Amino acid sequence: MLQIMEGSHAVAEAAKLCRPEVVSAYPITPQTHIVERLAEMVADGELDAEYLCVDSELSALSVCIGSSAAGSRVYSATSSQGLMLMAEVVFNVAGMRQPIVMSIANRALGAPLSIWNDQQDSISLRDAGWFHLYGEDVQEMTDQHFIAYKAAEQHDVLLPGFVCFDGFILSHTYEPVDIPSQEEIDAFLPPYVPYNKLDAKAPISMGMYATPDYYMEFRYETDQALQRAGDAISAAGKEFGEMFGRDYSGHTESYRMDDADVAFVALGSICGTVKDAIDEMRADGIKAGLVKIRTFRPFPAAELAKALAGVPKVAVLEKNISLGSAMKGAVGPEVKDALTGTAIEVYSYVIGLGGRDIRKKDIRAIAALAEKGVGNMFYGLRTEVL
Amino acid sequence: MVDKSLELFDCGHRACGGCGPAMLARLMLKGTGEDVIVVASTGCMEVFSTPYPETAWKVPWIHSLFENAAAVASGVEASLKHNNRTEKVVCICGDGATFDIGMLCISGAFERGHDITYICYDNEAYMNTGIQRSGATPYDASTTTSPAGKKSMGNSLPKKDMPQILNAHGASYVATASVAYPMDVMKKVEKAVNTPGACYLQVHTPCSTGWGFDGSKTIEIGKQAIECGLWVNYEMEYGELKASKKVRRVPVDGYLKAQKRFRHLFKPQPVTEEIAKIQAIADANAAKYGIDIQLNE
Amino acid sequence: MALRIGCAAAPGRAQDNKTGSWRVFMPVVDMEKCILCGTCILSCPETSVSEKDGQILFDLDFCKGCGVCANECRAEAITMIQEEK
Amino acid sequence: MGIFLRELRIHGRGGQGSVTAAELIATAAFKSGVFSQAFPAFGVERRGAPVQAFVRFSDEKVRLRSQIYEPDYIVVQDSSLIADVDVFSGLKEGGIALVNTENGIVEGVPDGVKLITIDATSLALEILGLPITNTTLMGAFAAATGEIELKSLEEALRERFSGSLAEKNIAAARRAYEMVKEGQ
Repeated sequence: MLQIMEGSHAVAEAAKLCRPEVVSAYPITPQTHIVERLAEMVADGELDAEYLCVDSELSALSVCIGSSAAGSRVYSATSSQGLMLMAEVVFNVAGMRQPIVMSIANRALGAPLSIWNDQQDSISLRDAGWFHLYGEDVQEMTDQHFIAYKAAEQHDVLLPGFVCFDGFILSHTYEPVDIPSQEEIDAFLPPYVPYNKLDAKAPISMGMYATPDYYMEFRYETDQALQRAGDAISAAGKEFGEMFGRDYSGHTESYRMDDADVAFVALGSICGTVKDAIDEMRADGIKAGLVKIRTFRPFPAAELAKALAGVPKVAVLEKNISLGSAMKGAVGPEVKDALTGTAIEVYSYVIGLGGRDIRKKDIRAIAALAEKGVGNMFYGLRTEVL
Repeated sequence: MVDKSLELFDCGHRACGGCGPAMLARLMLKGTGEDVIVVASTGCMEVFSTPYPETAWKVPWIHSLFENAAAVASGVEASLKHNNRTEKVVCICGDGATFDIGMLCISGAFERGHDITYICYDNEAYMNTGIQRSGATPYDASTTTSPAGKKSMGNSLPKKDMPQILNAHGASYVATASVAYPMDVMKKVEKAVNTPGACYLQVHTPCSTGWGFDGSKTIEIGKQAIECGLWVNYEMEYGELKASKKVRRVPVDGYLKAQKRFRHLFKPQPVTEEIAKIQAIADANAAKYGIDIQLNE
Repeated sequence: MALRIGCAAAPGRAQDNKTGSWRVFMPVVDMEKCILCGTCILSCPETSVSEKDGQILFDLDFCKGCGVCANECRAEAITMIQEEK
Repeated sequence: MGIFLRELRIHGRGGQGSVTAAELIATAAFKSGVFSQAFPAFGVERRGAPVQAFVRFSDEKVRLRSQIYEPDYIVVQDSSLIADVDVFSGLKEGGIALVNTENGIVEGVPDGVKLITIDATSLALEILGLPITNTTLMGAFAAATGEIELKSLEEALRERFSGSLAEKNIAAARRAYEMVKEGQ
């Protein structure tokens, strides 16, 4: 049913509809409204789950490992410093092949302390073995939770996934969103059937250590599974589209890419502003387009290459900084790599860090920079305070 | 007489000969029975018992990280509770994982009062990584990160009182034991897993490699620790001392002399003032837990 | 998939590792002295001592020869002897 | 483009309910058949500090995520803010400024802006018994702009509050609505 609600509450509704048996999280801005709402649902009997109010993010995700290993579907959510505190567990979850879904309300990392949005937190954990989904608006990020569980729990995947959305910009925005009914989600997402579980009737040892004779093979298997996760996400996105009319079979989404002279590549809520800016630019005769990345891990290299084929210039909008790297942003080099063998020029623009607002005029200015071949830089620095 | 077919901890593991923690792994599972899920932290026992694919555990077992066993166990327990399952949840973690790096997760799990039993195998240092000091290392023990030297008598800090910390959390049952007394270990494990709420058991597991004694003496050393009062076996229920093992106490010298980690206290000549400090620790333990058998008894 | 997902394994394979090869000294029991108290069985860190039909048996595939059984035997029925290999 | 986007910026102080007002206006607009979007100027402001909240109204899905710099409407919850904050910044020519003031005097209103004042504080005190002006100002906003229907606003208030609290807030909103309508 289409209703208006805060992004965080829509995420909480989505989590509830997925029927997690255990919810374990630690509050952190700007994720708090999600876990507060889930706590209310449990308190009111709307959600039949064990809600563990834990001591830290380290414990939150560790609890999820235990519950998942014991055979339960679990849910957690975090942001920023919280994700960093659980970083060791994040890698562990993927290696242990537990299909945990966790919402990430994207927020900058300290120091300096910032509660505001960028995507440094999840981007920094891109190599942890989780699949990464990024939502552009409240509807997309809500729907991605259903797709994430469905893909994660496939037995040829069995990997965890982040559902990422920009903190405050989406988590705290009220807008109309269609929340499916429980019956609809039950039809889309069957109960979790574990592949391995802790069970006294059929004992196994989970999370053993591997000597050099085995370690690489386990890592290889995890990478293979993550590649298969891409197919599973696509298939789940297609099925979701058939059931709900919102198709997410693509890992990318192209906007006005026909005959584009400059293409933006971006993740998350900025894509909406970029689309409006593109409409204005097109009206003024500037042929700009956008390829939105919805699935960042596994990286949709082939799909991006196809979407960007024939575009002279690509401007990657980066809400992250890969400190010390040549291109500055972390996404740019991967886009460039996907376009190897073409003459397409790829530039990264670090933008909107720590909650710096991004306006249509900024997007237009970046298009002009890309046209001139100027990039791999911070955009919008306040040089007067440097 | 124990029937080998009932053993839940398999042979073929890679512990040193005479390993105290390996003894505990066996005894612990005799106490829990097979309806159990074991959560292990990273550590010596985890490494010697589970190199892929050779697990020594015949019960469900999970290892995640060094510091998070109590949280993983909380999650296991929550899942079991939700599904009305009957398995007991037991953590088995070394003193490094318990006294030091795992404190946060343990504190959270005990505060929440999960129905779990947390067993610490206390060999009084980080043995897995080569005998570095932990919060459980006794006063004056020489370890690789608290070495005795011209200006050092070894570890300068007293052993952390972990059982009291967990009592302060409101743990239902807190006890100490030693592999030197196998029946007592089994009995306490059985009691802990059958006591609702979070229970803590700290078991002295002498380590021949880390402490420096011959592997055949593991139990003998464990007994000496108790007989001199440097280790006390006791039980507490809801913070109240219910029982302690009584001994006819002997001086600490014999226990210390038997181990290389205390050799600097005796060679080239005895450091009497340091030995006296350790004797004072034993005396304080005796007074606190009332372990001395009185002559008129 | 040949590897068990998540580095998991079913029990049974630990016995692939025959730790008996680590041994220098081997336990020998004198059943004349043995009182069948079971201390050796309970004390063994290797689960390699058992009793059958009134006999104490050492599983030499796994016994590492640590000597705890001999040290703890109150009847002094177990001796450790150097093994010829 | 064809998308007719209207934008509102609410100026208030921490604790005055500016964010709630933005959410309720967006909810009422949604109920009036408009695609709306409400969001706060995300910050760490404590009670009493100047805050902002934003609402967009459109006939189609709103994609734009930047803050609002050139609003069609501003609501000022407390006229004392005018001394601290440039509340009129970027307000479009022909735009509407709705200001809560006891004496009807507002300094610095740009040319071409339609000023509507209301003594929302007195009204709120009279009806709610509390100096909480946001629901009162919502009624005034509905009357001043026509962006939301009074009926939808009442519905939104009933969803957010319960029992007599809802009814009192509705009464305050309705009274403000009528006062502004009468003044026009």
